[in-house]
Amino acid sequence: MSLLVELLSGALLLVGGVLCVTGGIGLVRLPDFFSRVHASGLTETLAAPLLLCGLMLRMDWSLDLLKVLLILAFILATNPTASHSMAKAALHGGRRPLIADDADAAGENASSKS
Amino acid sequence: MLVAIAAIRLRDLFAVAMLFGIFSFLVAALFMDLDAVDVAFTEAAVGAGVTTVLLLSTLRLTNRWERRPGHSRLVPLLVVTITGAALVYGILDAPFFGDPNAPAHQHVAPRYIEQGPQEVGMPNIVTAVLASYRGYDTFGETVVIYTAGLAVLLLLGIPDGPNIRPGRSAIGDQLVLRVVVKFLIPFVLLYGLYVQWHGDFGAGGGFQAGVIFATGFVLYDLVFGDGDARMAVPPAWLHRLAALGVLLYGGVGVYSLLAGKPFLDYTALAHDPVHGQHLGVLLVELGVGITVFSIVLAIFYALSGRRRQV
Amino acid sequence: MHYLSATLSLSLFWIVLSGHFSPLLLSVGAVSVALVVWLLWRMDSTDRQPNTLHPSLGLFAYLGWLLWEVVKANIDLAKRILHPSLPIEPTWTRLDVGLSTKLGKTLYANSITLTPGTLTTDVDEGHFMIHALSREGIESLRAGEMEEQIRKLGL
Amino acid sequence: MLAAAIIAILVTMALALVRGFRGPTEYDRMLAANSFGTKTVLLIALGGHALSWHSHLDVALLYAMVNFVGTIAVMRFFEYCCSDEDTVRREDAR
Repeated sequence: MSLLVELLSGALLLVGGVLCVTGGIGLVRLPDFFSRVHASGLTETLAAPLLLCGLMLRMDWSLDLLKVLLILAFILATNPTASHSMAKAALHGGRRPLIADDADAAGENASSKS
Repeated sequence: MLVAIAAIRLRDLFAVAMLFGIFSFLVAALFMDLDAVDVAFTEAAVGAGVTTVLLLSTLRLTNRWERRPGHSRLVPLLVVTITGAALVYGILDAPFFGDPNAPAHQHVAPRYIEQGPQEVGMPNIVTAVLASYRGYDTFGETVVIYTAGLAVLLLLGIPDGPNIRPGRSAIGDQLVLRVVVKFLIPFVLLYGLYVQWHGDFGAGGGFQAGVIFATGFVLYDLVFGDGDARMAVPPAWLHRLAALGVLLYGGVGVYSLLAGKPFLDYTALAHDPVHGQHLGVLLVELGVGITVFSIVLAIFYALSGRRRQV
Repeated sequence: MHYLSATLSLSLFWIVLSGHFSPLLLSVGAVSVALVVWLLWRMDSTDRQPNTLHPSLGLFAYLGWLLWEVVKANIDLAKRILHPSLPIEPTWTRLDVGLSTKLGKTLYANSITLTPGTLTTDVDEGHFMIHALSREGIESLRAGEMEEQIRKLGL
Repeated sequence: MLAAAIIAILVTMALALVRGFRGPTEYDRMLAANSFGTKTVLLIALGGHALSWHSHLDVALLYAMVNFVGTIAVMRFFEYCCSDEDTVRREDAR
């Protein structure tokens, strides 16, 4: 039983870690701000729960487990809000998303990047 | 590593206001690496929290000021960068930078010293570390009185002061933010109170609690606008609360004096010395918490009021 | 009613945080909760936007459903990011939304953002602006299953 | 596995830092900072468990709050103040 839990938590942590790094890579790789928000969301929506669940499986039974859940709930409640607000602020500040097959926007983005 | 971070920090001070957020987290991560002491983390966390929020509200000021020359003289951008950087540098050294940070820094340093006895005591008996609180008490006293002095200085030193500005500020379009923040604020506030009362069980205490509690209202102010925040918690309260906190602290001391014990000897508070210690610590922490909360929020109000005036 | 559920959830929050059940701490907790609720009342009376989200079974069911969606979307997005040629086609479109309450709209907007690959950039009267990394993402939103789920919650 | 996960978080933090320094817009930095903050929360939660500090979860929770407040503060600050001039000046400085 404990071996099973160990394995399960190991798997969760591993997958979570991989996803986390994937999100990080996305954060660097994706072309414009709006798509990067998605990458950041990736690390936060699935990686965080997986990692925290993996952690919970390793912990002894106590109220601390619920605290981990609280942290998770807090992350899940705040992150989309923050992402949304940032996207909105970016729009407000005059940024426009880069849209597929839109050469002008791409050119604009490239010039602002240099 | 520390040097590298310091270097980065310097560069960013001039370049990107934004990265301050990252720095506080980075510093915290560093604390995690360097110090294996949980209490120190809370200190770092709170330090990071206060400094971030206050720095940002300060930066609103500095940035305004930085922008003005950029607008009025349309000199080449490079020159603007240099003057802007110079301005920021000058402002950062000037009282405006020092003021809001002073309480934070002044606090963090002594508290580290206080932690010495605390850490010695904690591993032994977690619930009642009262004997080791003795050194803490005398130190805590000086810290609070110092804070009070600073507070008076600050409130008088900021001419604009936190005055009530009725009416709402015009940031009403962020529906999602409003709803979520409204939902979260009670929890932030309660968390602050939790930290307040559990100072002697784990990481935490009056200072952190005050800061977190103030953070809740800062959040409210940020999302709902200065007007609403000032209606919910009028600045006039803060003056009184700050005084009340110090009075509470002093009152405990005076009470023990009256009871024929040395100043701030908590054993005077109850028949059972251990119980008295406990009660004393709680009361004193409450005093610290109230004072810190009102001062942090007052500073924030003062800064945001000033920002709107400029 | 609103304050009752706030009090209950805050008390629960306190107990989870505290983990101590001595009379002193419990009474202090009660005082703290009361203080926070009072402050909440003050805020409500200034901004006149009380929250009315009550934890219910339906809400948890919805969250479970949402979690599954998030997992699926995550896997999709992770594949796209790790794929050498980065097969994304960002789109930015309007999505008509029939939900009328503030809370419903907030929940919907946040659910959309929470699902990787779609991002709510603006919330307006009758529509959202959605930025999506792939056409499938926006198509599935158009299908309206998520909105239907939220509507079932009575928002 | 815990160690692997912590390393993964650290790598992600580094990547977020890269994005934070590269910009190009302040919104990217904001996003990077937010992402970084979340990673810090995870790091404290996991690392704290690995090194068995007590009450690390409180700290992590506090960080989650501070992170959110910080992001909002930064956003408010940029939303109505400076967007383009600032970027231009910064690009110029580089």
